[in-house]
Amino acid sequence: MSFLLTATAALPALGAIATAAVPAAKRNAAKWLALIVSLATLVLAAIVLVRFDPGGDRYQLTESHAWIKDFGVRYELGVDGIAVALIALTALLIPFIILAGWHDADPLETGNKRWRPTQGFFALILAVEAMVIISFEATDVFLFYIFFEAMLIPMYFLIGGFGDRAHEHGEEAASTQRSYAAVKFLLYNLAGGLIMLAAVIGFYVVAGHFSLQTIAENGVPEMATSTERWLFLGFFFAFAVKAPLWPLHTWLPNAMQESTAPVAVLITAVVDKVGTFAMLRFCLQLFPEASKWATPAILVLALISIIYGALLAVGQRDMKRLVAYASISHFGFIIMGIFAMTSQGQSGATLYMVNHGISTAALMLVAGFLISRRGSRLIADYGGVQKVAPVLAGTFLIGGLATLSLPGLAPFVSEFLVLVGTFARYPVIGIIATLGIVLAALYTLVLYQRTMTGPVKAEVEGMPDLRVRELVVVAPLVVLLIFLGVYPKPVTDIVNPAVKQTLSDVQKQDPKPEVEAAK
Amino acid sequence: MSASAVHSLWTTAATDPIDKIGAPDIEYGQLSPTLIVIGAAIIGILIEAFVPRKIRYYAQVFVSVVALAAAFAAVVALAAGGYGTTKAGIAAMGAIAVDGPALFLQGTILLAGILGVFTFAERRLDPAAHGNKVDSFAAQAASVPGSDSEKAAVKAGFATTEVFPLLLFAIGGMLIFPAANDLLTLFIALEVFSLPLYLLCAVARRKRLMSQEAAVKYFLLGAFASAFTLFGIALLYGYAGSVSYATIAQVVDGTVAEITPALAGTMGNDALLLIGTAMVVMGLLFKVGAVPFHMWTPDVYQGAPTPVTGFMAAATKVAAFGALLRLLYVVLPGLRWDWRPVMWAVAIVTMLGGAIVAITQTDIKRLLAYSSIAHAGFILAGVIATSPDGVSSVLFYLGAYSFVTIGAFAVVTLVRDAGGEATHLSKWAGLGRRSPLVAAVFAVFLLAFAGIPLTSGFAGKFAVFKAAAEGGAGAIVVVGVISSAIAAFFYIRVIVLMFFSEPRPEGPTVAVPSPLTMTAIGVGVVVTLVLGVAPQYFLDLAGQAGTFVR
Amino acid sequence: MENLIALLVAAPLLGAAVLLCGGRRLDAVGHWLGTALAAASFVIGVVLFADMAGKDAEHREIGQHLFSWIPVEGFQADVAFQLDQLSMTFVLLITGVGSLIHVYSIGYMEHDERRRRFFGYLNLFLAAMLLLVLADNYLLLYVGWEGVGLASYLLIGFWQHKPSAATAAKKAFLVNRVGDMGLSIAIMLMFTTFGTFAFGPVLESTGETSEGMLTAIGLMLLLAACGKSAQVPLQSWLGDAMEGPTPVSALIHAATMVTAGVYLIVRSGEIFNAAPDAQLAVTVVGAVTLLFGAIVGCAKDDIKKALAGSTMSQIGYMILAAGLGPIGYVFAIMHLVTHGFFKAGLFLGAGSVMHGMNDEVDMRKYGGLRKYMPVTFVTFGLGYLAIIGFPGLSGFFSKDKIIEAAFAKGGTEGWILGGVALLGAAITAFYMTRVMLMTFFGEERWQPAPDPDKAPSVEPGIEVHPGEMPHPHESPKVMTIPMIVLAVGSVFGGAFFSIGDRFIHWLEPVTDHAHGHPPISALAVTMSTVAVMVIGVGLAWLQYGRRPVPVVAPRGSLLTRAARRDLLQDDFNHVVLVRGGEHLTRSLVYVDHTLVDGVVNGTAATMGGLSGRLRRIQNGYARSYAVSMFGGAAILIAATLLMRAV
Amino acid sequence: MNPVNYLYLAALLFTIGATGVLIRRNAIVVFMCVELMLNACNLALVAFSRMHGNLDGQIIAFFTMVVAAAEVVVGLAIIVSLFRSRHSASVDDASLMKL
Repeated sequence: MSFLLTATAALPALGAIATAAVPAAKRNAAKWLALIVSLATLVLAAIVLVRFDPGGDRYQLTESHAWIKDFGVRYELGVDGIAVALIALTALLIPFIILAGWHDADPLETGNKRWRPTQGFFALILAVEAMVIISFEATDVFLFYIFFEAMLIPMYFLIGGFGDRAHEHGEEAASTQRSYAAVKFLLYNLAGGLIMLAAVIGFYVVAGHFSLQTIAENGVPEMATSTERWLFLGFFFAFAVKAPLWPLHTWLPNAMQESTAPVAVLITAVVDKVGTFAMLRFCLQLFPEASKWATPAILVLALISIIYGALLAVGQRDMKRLVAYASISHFGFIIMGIFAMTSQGQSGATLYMVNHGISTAALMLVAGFLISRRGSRLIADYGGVQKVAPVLAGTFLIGGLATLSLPGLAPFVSEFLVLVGTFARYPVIGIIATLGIVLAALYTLVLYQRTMTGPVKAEVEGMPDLRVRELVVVAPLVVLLIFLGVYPKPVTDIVNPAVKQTLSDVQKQDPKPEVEAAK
Repeated sequence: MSASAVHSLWTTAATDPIDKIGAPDIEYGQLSPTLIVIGAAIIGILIEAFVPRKIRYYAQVFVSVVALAAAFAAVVALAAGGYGTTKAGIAAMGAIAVDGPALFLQGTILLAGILGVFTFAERRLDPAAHGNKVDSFAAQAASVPGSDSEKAAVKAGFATTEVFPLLLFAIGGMLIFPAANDLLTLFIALEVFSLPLYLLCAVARRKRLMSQEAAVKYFLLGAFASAFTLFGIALLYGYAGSVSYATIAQVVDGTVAEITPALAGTMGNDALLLIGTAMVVMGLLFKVGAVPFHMWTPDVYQGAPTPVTGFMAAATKVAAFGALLRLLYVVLPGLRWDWRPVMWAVAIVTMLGGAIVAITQTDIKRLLAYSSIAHAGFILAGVIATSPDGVSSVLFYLGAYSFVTIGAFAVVTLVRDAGGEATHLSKWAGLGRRSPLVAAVFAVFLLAFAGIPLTSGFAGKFAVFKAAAEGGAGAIVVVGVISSAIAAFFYIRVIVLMFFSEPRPEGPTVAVPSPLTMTAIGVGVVVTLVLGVAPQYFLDLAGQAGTFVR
Repeated sequence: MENLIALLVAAPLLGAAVLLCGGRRLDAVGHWLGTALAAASFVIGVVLFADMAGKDAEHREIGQHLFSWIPVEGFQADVAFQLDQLSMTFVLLITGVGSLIHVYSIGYMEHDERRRRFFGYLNLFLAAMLLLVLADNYLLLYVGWEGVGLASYLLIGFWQHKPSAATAAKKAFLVNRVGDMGLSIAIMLMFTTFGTFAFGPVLESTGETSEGMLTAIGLMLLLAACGKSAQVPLQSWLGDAMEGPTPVSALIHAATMVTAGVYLIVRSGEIFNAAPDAQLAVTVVGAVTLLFGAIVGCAKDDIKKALAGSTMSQIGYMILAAGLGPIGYVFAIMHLVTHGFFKAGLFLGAGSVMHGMNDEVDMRKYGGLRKYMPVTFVTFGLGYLAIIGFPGLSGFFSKDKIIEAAFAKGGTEGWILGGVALLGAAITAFYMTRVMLMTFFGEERWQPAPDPDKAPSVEPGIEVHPGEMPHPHESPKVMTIPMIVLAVGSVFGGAFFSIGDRFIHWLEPVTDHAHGHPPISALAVTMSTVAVMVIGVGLAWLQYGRRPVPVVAPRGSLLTRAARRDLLQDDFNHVVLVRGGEHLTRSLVYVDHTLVDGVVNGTAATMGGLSGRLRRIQNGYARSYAVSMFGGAAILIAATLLMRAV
Repeated sequence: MNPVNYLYLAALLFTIGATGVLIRRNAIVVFMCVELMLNACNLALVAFSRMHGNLDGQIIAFFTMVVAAAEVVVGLAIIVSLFRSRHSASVDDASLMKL
């Protein structure tokens, strides 16, 4: 019984408390503290990655302690390949997020000694990291649920409390729009979470315990078909809001638009992954039959998300909103891959979660740097940046190309896997989904053309190129995108066994190729 | 002593010859908590009579705290002595039950009482008048607000130290209320804790008019409700020929020992039983503030002095739900199929009603009042479960809820401007900027109210909903989560206001309280978080306390 | 030897990486480095070729497995190369012509401050194209496929400050993406059918699946080919692609990019052989494009656009040939190679002319240049003779063979296709003669240079003094030498390949070859080919040689005007796709805001309204509270009684 | 005479009292009506006590009177103080707090 997993989650939590405690004057100390903690967490995550044996048991590094006997709740942690990959992603992205948001939370007026936004900002980020990590590690439904919900609070403060410095409608309007976005985010997710609470309780009433590890040993508890379906819907609703799946997506554009770029990355690259991850781990494992029953409907919704999100991305005037809708489209792919119920689809989906995290981070953070320079999120306010800031433009382009999943960059691998996986079982849906790759190219290139190319706009003149700090943030992401695009094997090796397990949970085999089937 | 001999205390004595009146045997030990509190209250009155003004305040506070602490110790001792479980029994010749639920609730009430005393005794918030530190109660309740007599009273540095004995009396009544084992004791206890509360509502230092209005409304409606209760009691008595819970239960089940012809006549008449039940239950629902008997809540909560509101909101709910539980579980289990559907309906309208109306509230105290209504609905969901789990879940919820409530109202007392407490929401704008700590603490309480995980509110909500679901009330659970979602909205609204909106220049200041209020708030926060993170121990307590003695 | 294959790709890739990441300090040597690495790749290619030529036909195919790329349950994608005669042909063409273009660019881009990056992109282009032709499975091919798209995007839009260039680049990429969709669907079909998408297994087991499936795959591959090779209906990007620097056009049209489609179809020969319907579709597309391109070519006054039209049409020939199956594959490739030579030559020549003429592209403002730039004139002229199929030059051999094969398809199809091919030959002769005459003959119709601010199409590489008359001059050696080399290739290439059917024997083991038997004798076909060529030339001379060419284009016939606008294909796209798309997205944005979001906000609003209404009940009058209590009690009692009643 | 009639009377008194509470404005009168309701309860209790032949009901009646007295003390105190500060004992005037 190791305490590695606990440590991985506890470290950022403690770090958050420490950071929050830093006195107002020592602002930079707080920043450095947060950065160091996040890096230490990354180290721990790396250890988890190393200690994890892809060929080994389903759940590894498990910890199990009694917690709330009356609710049948245990403090049970354990990771399978999927969780490990996502923990690694989270731990990896947070330092970049912190570094990218280095100056985002510097207080405007330093007179107020009590008000310590900077400390709060970084503490909240670390708190989110801790909660995300533990919800990836939790193998107890209730434990997961608690952090799945609690996560909302720090996120809510991050969205509502810290926005872009410059805002086209002035600070007053900005704060109202921010809190609107924050409240919208919270209410959507809280509503989803509470519906799920009903389902969680229902599940307890049926099963009498919450332990996935027990389920992995003794199989899914018996329940009536209708019950299973209702419970499944309860769970899925919450995850679909989080993910987000059309038509529950409208909170995402607002949230990403109003929050600072690093927080936007935190939302879409880290927190939302919990939703898709949970579909894979909880929906499929706890309610295999219901999952199969709901598959067609979900696939259709996912398909709508893909096309709809892409089309809306094309129609956006605000580059953050554009990225948000692009993400919605990508989440459509992920969900499609999960419910295609093929090993290619689900491996692809898992890979997609990782890759989308990295690619969105790259694109969004660069966009954030751009916005911080010009003080506007409107695409129309830019033009010809490529001429004055070639490196910025270049990284932006790479981020964009990753978003349109260009072969050779990481997202391509996952997207193609998802498409193949879906196509293998649902050809029509697969083919329609491929339209998404054309649309992705459209919105990305339009964005790049309007902002980076063409004659240099007056406001853009003399815009500085990427600074060292910013380069430190972006360069590793770009390298990672290329590496995972050329050599994704390390990730797939970790993920594959877990996916195999999940598929066996739902008792699905991959469709045989026609030729072999004929033999 | 056996249930058949119940009431010899009052009735059979009359038939005996005059020279040998059997002295009633009273288990003083088991009744000690109540006796201590009542006794202390009487001492308090004597203090009022004989102790010089200057030191009354200290004497009163001292007595009250000591008494409540002692009473709590007694409760703990009883519980440790197994009176909550194995040795649970009927005391005072059948008038009072000493069992798990009773002790648990008494303990909760006493703790709430201690915190209540602390908030009552707070004297740092208001600016000192003529060099005298003042608390939140009128210098002289009798004097007309703004009149010369009042000015004189303030100048003389009078203080309404009677609030402490009143508080003790109220607590005494509340201690009996959930333990009452016959309808008469129930009624008496009801009055004993209601009347002092009526008075306490009336004696606010600031905003006296509202305070008095609150008192009048509370009093008239309270009396109105207790009249209904009493009539219900009369009908039940008429039905069963006795007011003892045990006997009534037997009559309802038809397992009563000997059936007199009169009893045979009334037993047949279910109308008596049902109407009586409905009216008694209504009286209790009034006290817990369930829709449609909730309408006094917002006004009284807003008008009463905030410390009183806090104590009332916490303790009254605990006591009233205790009594309701005992009534439904001990007296009327046989009638379950009749009252359950009705309670379903009440619970649903209460949850939804409270949550929805709260959305548009603009006064923080009214807001909390409506939220307390919604919470009454949630607790009712646990009551309906009619299972030991249901009982323990309700007990747990009450414990958790009362601390959050007292803490929240204590925070409300801190936010003040020229006119006293600044309770209008608009004045709370940007509080997070001015004093992050207070705002954060209040946010914790709000999140607990909203039932966010890792707070006691979530554990409690989960417990009752779980019990309800196991009791086959899935629909209630669904309505419950929906109304929680609605409720979340207005809690969030306050948080938004505190943290995300720009502070007003003429905004209120946050007074630095004395250790008393700090303790109250601190305990509130600690309990909220502990019960949220590691509730198991307390769930065990509630679980052991889950069974009523018959 | 096998291990050298990776180096083929690695060399230019390295160049790209170094040049793009290197930063300013490489500006001085960047172009040399890029050229050197391209040349290195060519050398490696030659070495491998020598080695391959040494072996006997059966054992020439070699492969190299680098690493397992995407290993997922039941899904194996490897990074592995396969080098056979077909790939080798392409490797030599790409690296050879590519290197020449690199050299040429050194001179052409001399004055551009971003020359380093330009060479980085060129290297990237070569790397992607090599990956495409060397891959041993369709997914890796797909990587190269899109890589080519990316490189073309970067190069076409190289002068990003020109909105037209940026737009053209975007258009090229998007249109290509549509084709890529076809390719990815084809790969998925292969995966679900064969469980793999490696060339070997797929092409061997074509027999084991239904013809319908193969047809589907074939059509999807055709769609892909249309995208890359600018075949109708996805040809619209090619004309705009002329926004890129001229060397890029040369590279795209001669050595890389557009040839990819032909490669794909020939490589997938077995699939098409087993799917006649797909084959027919291929031939039809080829034939249509062939005419389409030719007609467009006739109408353009922009020399580059005219050449672009001709490319389209020539690729049409190749596709047509590829569609003919075993009787055509070899000739498709052969024409591709020869075309590589003379088209590259023509473009470089055009570039040289523009270089001399202040970057003027309108042929109506040329004229009589032959005495000012002799080398360009000669090399261009040879390329011209080659493309119109002048007997003995390379174009003659390859094109003639295709026409033969077209007739040899047999039946009415044969006659139609053959006829189209012949017609195409005539038109080719016509428009190329037109280009030749308008550029190098006739009187000088030069115009003062345009003001670069007014006409942003001016390539910044060349310093232009507004209002100054152009003083044409021969280009520097670094530019002329590649042109000469290519001219040589375009003169002797065809003959070299055809004498003794060298090329056929070379490719046969890969594409297998069947001798087509045209209904009329091969000689007759050849004669008619020459005849129509002469006719075409004659007509062109009558129109542009005998009478002076008006500086301002005459209004022209309906067809001419349509042809000037690429036969209205762009207009169609604009109206249907662009406008439609805009409307769709705009309406969707509206829907998202009002409907999807509206529902939620609506619920919130209703809640608020309900709340506002309900709180009115709380009117502050104690008596009304009492009423509600009384009513409540009544209801409670009634309900309890009712419960018992029911 | 049928004891049930006493109950009817009690119910009638109770209803009259309740109605009074609902319709009368003067706080004192309202309070009196409450007292009336309590007395109705007493009547019922005594009647039942008589029917069942045990004294519980009567005992309770006594308690009720005491309680009523206590209520008078508290109630009048409150009402009087209200009256003194507002110069009106109308319950409808006391409606500062609403909504």
